[in-house]
Amino acid sequence: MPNWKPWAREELAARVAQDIPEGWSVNLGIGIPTLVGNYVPPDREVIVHSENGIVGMGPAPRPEALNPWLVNASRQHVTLRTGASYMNHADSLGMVRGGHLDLCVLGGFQVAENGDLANWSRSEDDSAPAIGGAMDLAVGAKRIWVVMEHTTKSGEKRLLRRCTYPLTATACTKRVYTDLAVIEVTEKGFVVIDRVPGLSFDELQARTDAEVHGA
Amino acid sequence: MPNWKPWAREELAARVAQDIPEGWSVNLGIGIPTLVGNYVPPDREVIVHSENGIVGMGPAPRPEALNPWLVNASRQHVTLRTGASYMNHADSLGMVRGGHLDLCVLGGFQVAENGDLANWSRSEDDSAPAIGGAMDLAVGAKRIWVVMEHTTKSGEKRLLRRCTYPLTATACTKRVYTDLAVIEVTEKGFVVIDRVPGLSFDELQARTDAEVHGA
Amino acid sequence: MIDKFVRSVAEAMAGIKDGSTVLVAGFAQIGEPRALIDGRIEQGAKDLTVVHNTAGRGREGVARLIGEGRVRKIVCSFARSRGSVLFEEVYARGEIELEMVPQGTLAERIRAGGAGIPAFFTPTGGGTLVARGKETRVIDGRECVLEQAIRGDVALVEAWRADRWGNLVYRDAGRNFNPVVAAAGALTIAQTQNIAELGELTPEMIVTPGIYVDRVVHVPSGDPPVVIS
Amino acid sequence: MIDKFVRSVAEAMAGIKDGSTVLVAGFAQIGEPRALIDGRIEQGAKDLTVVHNTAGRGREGVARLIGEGRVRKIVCSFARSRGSVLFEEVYARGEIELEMVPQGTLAERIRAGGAGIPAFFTPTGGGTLVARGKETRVIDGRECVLEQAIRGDVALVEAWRADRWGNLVYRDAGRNFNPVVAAAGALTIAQTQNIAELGELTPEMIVTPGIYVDRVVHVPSGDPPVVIS
Repeated sequence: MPNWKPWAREELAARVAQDIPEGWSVNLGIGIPTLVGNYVPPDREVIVHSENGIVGMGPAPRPEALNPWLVNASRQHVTLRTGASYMNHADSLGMVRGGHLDLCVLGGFQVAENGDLANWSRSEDDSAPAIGGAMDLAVGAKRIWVVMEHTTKSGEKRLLRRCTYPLTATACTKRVYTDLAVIEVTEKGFVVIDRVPGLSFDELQARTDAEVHGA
Repeated sequence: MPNWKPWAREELAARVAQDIPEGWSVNLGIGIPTLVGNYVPPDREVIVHSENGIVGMGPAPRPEALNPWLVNASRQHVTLRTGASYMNHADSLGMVRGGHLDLCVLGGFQVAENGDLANWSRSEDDSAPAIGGAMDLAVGAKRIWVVMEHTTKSGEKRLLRRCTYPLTATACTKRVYTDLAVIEVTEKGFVVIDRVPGLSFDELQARTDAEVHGA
Repeated sequence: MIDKFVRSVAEAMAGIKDGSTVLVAGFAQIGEPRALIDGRIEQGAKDLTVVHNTAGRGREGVARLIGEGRVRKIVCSFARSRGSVLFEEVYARGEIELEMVPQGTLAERIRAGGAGIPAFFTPTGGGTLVARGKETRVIDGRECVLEQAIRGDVALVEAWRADRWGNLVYRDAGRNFNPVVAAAGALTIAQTQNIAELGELTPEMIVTPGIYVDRVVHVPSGDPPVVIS
Repeated sequence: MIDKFVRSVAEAMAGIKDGSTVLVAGFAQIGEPRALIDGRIEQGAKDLTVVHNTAGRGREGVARLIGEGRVRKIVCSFARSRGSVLFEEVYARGEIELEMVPQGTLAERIRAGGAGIPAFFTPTGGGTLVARGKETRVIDGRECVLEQAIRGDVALVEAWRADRWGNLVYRDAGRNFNPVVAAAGALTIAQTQNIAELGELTPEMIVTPGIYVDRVVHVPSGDPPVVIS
């Protein structure tokens, strides 16, 4: 038995939320990234954007106050913060591509040490996958943080020297939050800035294809 | 003394207005074209567009009802019709370029028999001219009607085999309203569809560089 | 008097030809012109190219159009999604062509179609499979992809309120693709939940000027479904 | 708490460097950020590239900026216009560079800058002097011109109402270039006639989301001049 425990999904979401300062505009991708919104304290003004033209989303609604016309890009019902606004889809993705969002938190399949991200398809032969807005977000946001499990369930590595899956965008990832560590993508490659308690550096390296560096 | 009289500016504007059917969306350029709006009967719903983002302009305001924030592209104070709306400048010119206006009425310096229009500069050496929205309108509107005097004050011809002034757009003009005639631009060139009373076909040809054809 | 209202979905669909390119607005069932899509099916046109954010979910809307074999090609950003069963069946049989487009590129291509921009470079998709077979160019150090405008022979939208000029406003997240799709159709057809008198929609409120809209039909179909996942 | 309001025009101008590209919104004096332009003059930055619909009229605003010798290059759709006296003087002395752009291309280039589109083809200017020296391509039978996005180091806009998030609405024809200019600045500064409490500007009303805006200064300068010609 290892003397360490991976961070749970909720812990990971809370860890990411903790690192988002007041005033940032952010887009939260499908999966764990969406959970991040629940861990931003309500008194910290973070402006959450959704591809379908919402600027300033709030948390999930109480059932009695649910608005059927208001969903996020994952088709979950949401609320608006005071100060929110609507845009059309072209203007909304233009805001993304134009570099106006401080941060986008995305899920990932693989991240390479040069920042390449693969998160939409597991094979070139996957003929009918889902791209959605991931490519626009990956090239457009000022920072991309990727949240994913450090390895696959069967133990395959996901932090790689080079991605083997089709890319979402090149050299876009700035930071990776896994269930084992928080890793910056720098000019020298992966730099570990946090680890789950009890996990040694060597144990982390053993689960990582590319070289990991100390901070 | 000739036994005919050129149409006055107001007659010309009224003649153009008469030819605009209900329901058309139109942009009216600077000069005589702007006057056209005054001759569209109020009960005929014609939707007048202005480059600065107005859809559905009405006539000039009564002085006591003047809104300082509401001007057309010629910086004349205007009113709105019921049903009017505002757009930003990119969307407004996108509406133009995208082919959504039924008609644009423009002033002109020269029109060629293939429909080429010159209306922004009298020389390649004019280093600081005014383009404005004319090029966008000329390539974008479904039809371009040009309103101009048939010759210059000194008698130089303006309906030409080829324009000598820098072009606004190629092959865009569908019809020309001059103070002497109404002329369609067709595959065979200029076709006269109306003349001022008393003006003979030969007298019109004598004032026109390109060949004019009977209807 | 300008009056773009027609009395029925059937009347709204009149004259649409086989082989048309049909743009369908809506995102995640919100602001989706469901009655018009169903009207397409009744009206019978086939061999269509459909442009929509997804290949449909379940057995309704765009998915039903695909399931009935009316769609030759689908252009979308999500082909596979939860419940895209009909698409998967038809696709597995090789009976539909698929063009996958990043969502922002899809919205921008439709916006370009409406705004008379024939083609544009975008960094989205640079260095990925999306760039394969397309013209690319390095601009400011980034690989950009040349993307073509999309225009529809027909564009289908859903409004919250519409007046007789065809001026439209949308409700909440029902705006999404609607304004860009409305501007990109040679024939733009709107279904609207509510009818407004001319002038009730003020100049500042109007999102889609009626110039973009050809026909409006009143379909008070009510709220989109609530899905709790 | 997000609060983008600053107390003075001088504070709004802080940190702007010589050699900057400055986008200035407004059309025919309506929705023109006059106080901010004057603030540029006080602040002293020079060697500017100014992007504005005109080269200014009379001796105010952009014309004054040019007259004071602060502008290295002007990008506009109207160089010569009634009252463009200061520009004509400076231009005749060869002290300013001029780039003439069709108005729709100017608006679209700024919009592209804000929307992350580095370049686009447009039919506007095809076959004319505007195409000279530019890459062209025949698309669907028409000569189209490749045009580059414009981004500003600084973007100056005038709003009718603004809230502390920087959300903006405009008044009547004061909208014009403002929303596209606001989106295309690395540093976007708004002067506003009125201050709104957060929430007074509803989600449907807001034209420019505050994400695009960095600083807001309250300048209740009143109505633009009435000109009867």
